[in-house]
Amino acid sequence: MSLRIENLAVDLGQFKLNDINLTLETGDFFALMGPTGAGKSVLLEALVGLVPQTVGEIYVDGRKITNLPPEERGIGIVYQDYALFPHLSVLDNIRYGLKFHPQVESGDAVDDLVSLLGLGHLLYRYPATLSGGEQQRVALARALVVKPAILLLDEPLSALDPNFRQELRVHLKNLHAASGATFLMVTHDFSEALSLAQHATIMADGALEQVGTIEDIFRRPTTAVVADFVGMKNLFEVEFLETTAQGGGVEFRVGKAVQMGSGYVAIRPEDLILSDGPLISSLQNSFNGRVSAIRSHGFFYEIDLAVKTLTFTAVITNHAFFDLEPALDKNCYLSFKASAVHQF
Amino acid sequence: MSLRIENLAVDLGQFKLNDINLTLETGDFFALMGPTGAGKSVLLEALVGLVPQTVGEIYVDGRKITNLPPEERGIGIVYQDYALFPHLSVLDNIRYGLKFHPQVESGDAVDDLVSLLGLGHLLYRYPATLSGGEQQRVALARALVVKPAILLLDEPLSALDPNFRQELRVHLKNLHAASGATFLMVTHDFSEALSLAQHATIMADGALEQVGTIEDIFRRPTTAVVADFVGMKNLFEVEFLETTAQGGGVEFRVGKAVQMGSGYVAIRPEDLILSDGPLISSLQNSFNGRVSAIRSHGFFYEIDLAVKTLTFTAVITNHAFFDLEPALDKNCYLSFKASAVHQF
Amino acid sequence: MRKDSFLWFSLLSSFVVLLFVTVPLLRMLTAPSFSALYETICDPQVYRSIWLSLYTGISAAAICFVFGTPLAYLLARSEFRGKKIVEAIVDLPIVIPHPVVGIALLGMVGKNFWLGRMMHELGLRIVGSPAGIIMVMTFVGLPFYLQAAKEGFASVSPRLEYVSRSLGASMFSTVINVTFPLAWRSILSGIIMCCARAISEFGAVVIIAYHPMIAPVLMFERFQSFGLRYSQPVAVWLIIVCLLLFISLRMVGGSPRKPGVGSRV
Amino acid sequence: MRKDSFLWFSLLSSFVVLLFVTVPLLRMLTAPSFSALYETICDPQVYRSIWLSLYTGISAAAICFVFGTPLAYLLARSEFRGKKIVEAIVDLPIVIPHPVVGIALLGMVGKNFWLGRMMHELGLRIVGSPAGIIMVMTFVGLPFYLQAAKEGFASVSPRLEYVSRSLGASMFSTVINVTFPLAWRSILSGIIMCCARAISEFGAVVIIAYHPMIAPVLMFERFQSFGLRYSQPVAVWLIIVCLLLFISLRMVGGSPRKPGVGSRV
Repeated sequence: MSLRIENLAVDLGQFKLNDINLTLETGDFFALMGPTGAGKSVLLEALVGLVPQTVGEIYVDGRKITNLPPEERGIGIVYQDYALFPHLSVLDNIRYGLKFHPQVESGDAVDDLVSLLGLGHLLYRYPATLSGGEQQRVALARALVVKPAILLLDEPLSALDPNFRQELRVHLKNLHAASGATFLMVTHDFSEALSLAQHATIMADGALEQVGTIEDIFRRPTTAVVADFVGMKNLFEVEFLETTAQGGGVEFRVGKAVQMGSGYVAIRPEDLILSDGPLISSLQNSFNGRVSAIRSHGFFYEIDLAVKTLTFTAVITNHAFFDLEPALDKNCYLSFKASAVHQF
Repeated sequence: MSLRIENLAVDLGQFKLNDINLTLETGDFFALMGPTGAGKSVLLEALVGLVPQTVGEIYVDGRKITNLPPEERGIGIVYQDYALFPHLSVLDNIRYGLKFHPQVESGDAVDDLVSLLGLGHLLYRYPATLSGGEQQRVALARALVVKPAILLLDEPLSALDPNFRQELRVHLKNLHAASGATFLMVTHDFSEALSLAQHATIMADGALEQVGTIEDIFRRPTTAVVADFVGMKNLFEVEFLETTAQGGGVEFRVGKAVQMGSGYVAIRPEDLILSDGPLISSLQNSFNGRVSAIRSHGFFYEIDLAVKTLTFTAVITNHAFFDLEPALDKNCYLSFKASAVHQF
Repeated sequence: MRKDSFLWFSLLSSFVVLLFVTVPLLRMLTAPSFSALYETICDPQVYRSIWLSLYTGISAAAICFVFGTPLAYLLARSEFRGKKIVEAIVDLPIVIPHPVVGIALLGMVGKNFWLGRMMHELGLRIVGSPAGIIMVMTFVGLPFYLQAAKEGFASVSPRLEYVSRSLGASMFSTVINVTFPLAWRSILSGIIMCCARAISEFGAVVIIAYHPMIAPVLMFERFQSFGLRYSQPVAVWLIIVCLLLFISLRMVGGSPRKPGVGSRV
Repeated sequence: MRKDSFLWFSLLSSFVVLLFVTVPLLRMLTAPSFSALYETICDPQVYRSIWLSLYTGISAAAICFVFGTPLAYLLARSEFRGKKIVEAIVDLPIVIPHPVVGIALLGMVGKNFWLGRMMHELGLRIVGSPAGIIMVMTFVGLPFYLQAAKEGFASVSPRLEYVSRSLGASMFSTVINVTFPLAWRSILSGIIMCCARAISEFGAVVIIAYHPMIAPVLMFERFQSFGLRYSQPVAVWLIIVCLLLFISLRMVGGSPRKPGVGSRV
């Protein structure tokens, strides 16, 4: 079932949404990402019908639901803290919505979800006695049993122990495939989005910065905000000139400038290659720089290099680190492909 | 100033500490790490004197402080939420302790800390108007102005925006150098410990698993709990036999077994080298395996490989990922040095 | 641990406060002999007054429950301009001197106010009637019910209500199926507090209705006519009956639906 | 938004509740003419009674503050066996019928109890004296002070106290320098509530001391002797004076130390 949001605006004083336009196709798994305070939760609440919009329309399968109360929208929600009814058993939690959906053939739906999510042994327990992962599965079953057109997931994995996240990602993926519902997931964890979603959008300051496939958002950000958010740390203001871009005294080879005049270039930290001497290679950009900071992150190191007035950040593995033995103020060469330079 | 803890035990019902023995030399920067619920905070509270110990003694510079009230121990604390006095200005917060320490020559100490931590422009503001990083600096100044022998830091960076952590690490490092105090920092973030501390210990279930230099803990874990905690994901039960170790149908070359009989080996995920074909090299361990899982983590990928009955986890950069193009069920070669195999 | 003078001072003054509250009550409860207690309860005037106190007090609590619950819910859930004023208004009955409460209510139902005239024409007698007593008790008990019910509702996460509505339940169904069962313990506490406060009222009731006599009025009369020794047994009986009432309310209403409710409290 | 019958029902019944509280009070405040008010306040019996009410009420609140603060602090900070029982005990004065309070306190200070005999020998008169009135008022006002002060202390993070002690302050210095300034607003609210509740008491005071007459007793007497119209102006004056007292207390005590306190409330 599809979801269409047209020109939606919400004004809650502290939080505002401006001119949100978004279309989710039937069966999509869509990730809504963005920094804290961007308005992601406000958008979810506007979709559920808990926050009044100022202007704009929301359609589910072409049916306008803008002014319907929450109970008539056919949009389910799974909260970060799961919000299970503490006074009801697991089975009563799952069955709760069926009372209000007489048209759903209840028996099978409950049984299918219970077995799909492995909840059979928990049916007569109460939520307070369940682990986080179990609670989450109950919340998913409860939301899906009434066959919502759209299911909203508010940071579904963030409250879980990291060791269980992988397992629950698999559950989520299976559920999405089995239910055929359209999933809209809020997350601030890029790897979650990468492993689950097909499409995504980045929200900042109450507006959508970019909408597209996961691949597009991660590999081809169209705005500086998105580039910064998805971890393109090396973001520089430049002047484009045919096949080069100049900024901060550094000349980048960019293949072919997609625009003229001023703009931005960005290079992923892991696309930078460090070496002791200049590399004789097909890499078109190569600069000499000075190490200005070294940060260990367990599995990898982040190295800052000063090249003229710019500071580049490179990511290297511990292995490469011990081979290269970078030290503060040591000179180092920095190379990257022209095709690794993203232009905005 | 040194801190010595002897046979300390605490019983709070839910949380217990057993037989804690720890010595911190004067001027040390010591990291206390461990999973949630290990009892790290309980140990801090026992040191400050807020939790009664059942047995054991605590000495600061040889002076027994076990039964002294908190105000006479000379141990300062900086909490995770900073716990600034909301009704006092920044300056009054910093000066608070001086009222009770008439022997400290006050003027200089305050001025030095204020300039060292860059708080000059904030002195007449109230805590509610400060950012997280500013609050943390005020909390550090407040704790250090009375020249405590030992300063306890309870996850000092965890409540900060990741973008500011780097900056505050530098502040912490400078402060430690300037104050000459002994720092004991609780953290669950290994990169924080790596970049700041000289010595560390891992706590689990209320007991200390290993005490040593940061390098020792990270590179040479002595127990399986520590190995697991510091990210040695490839931990296997084996039988040692001279220069090899056997487990799960796989024979590891270990250089020289440090013990005979059953034990564990562990290999860091980033020490594993993946390749399409067998590598002709000096690497003594090389196995053929099948890719069983791929997880993206933004900057790097985790690849699970099934070799006989064991599952190895390797970490590779996005670059290596696109070169290797691993796919589920694809065959892959896995190599690592004998010296990368840790034995317990 | 060494001696802490601050702790000792705190404990000592806490002990004094507790003694100040308990000693007079214990002394009073133990003062009357068993025979005096037996004689007292055989007196029809005594048991009629205790029965009247119970019945008017329970009625007042029931009225507070019916009319106060929606207001308590609104105060717990919504933010609006003037909320502080509304909260101050509903707390007024606590701080208004008790005879003033009686005088104010009497002024409202008197014949020179339209409400009083209307009631008179309908044949509804307030002055000197159980209806008047219930009115006074409702007035003084209301803030105690509202406070407890408000806290009960506030302790139920609004997310549970949102989820219920997203599952197809209307606002009304949601309150009945989710909010109410979860807030029930607080609501019951509020009902008990309200009922207790209603039964304890004397100054306001005595203005509206000296007769029929509720138990506190009877005690006052006996005290004035016969002295302390004759008022004590009535007090003991009233307290015993109220305790029994509240304990049984707690036991019957403690867990309205499922045993699971208890586990979250 | 479409009409929500549930919301309308809630608003309607909330409105009824608010009217029920405000109408009688407004009606009473506006009933007396200005000349009646002027005459009343010129009556020495009236202003003496109001003054006595204020002075005994403030004394009771002060006693609650001095003796109740340590208990409130202990209840906010420590967990101990029997805490629920202590909390129930300090709430008792709310639910004990008011004449019973008077009777119980009278029993304690009477001559057939050692405490009463001791006081008598010391020449301390309780019955029919301001001291007795203050004792009764302290008893009924105590739970209101304790409740507010407890909440105030509980809202101050124990970590602030730990930090203060790690900086060298003793427990006592910590309470004075950190806990008290931060809990001050709640404590002040508690003092005001306690004082208001003390001044409102009638049923218990009238047992211990009909004379000297506090304002509620005077109102009751005027009501019984002369009727409604003669008791209303006294009520209006008492309410006006109490309002002025509480507003000025708030203004004077609102921020005890530094402007910063306000910003966290």
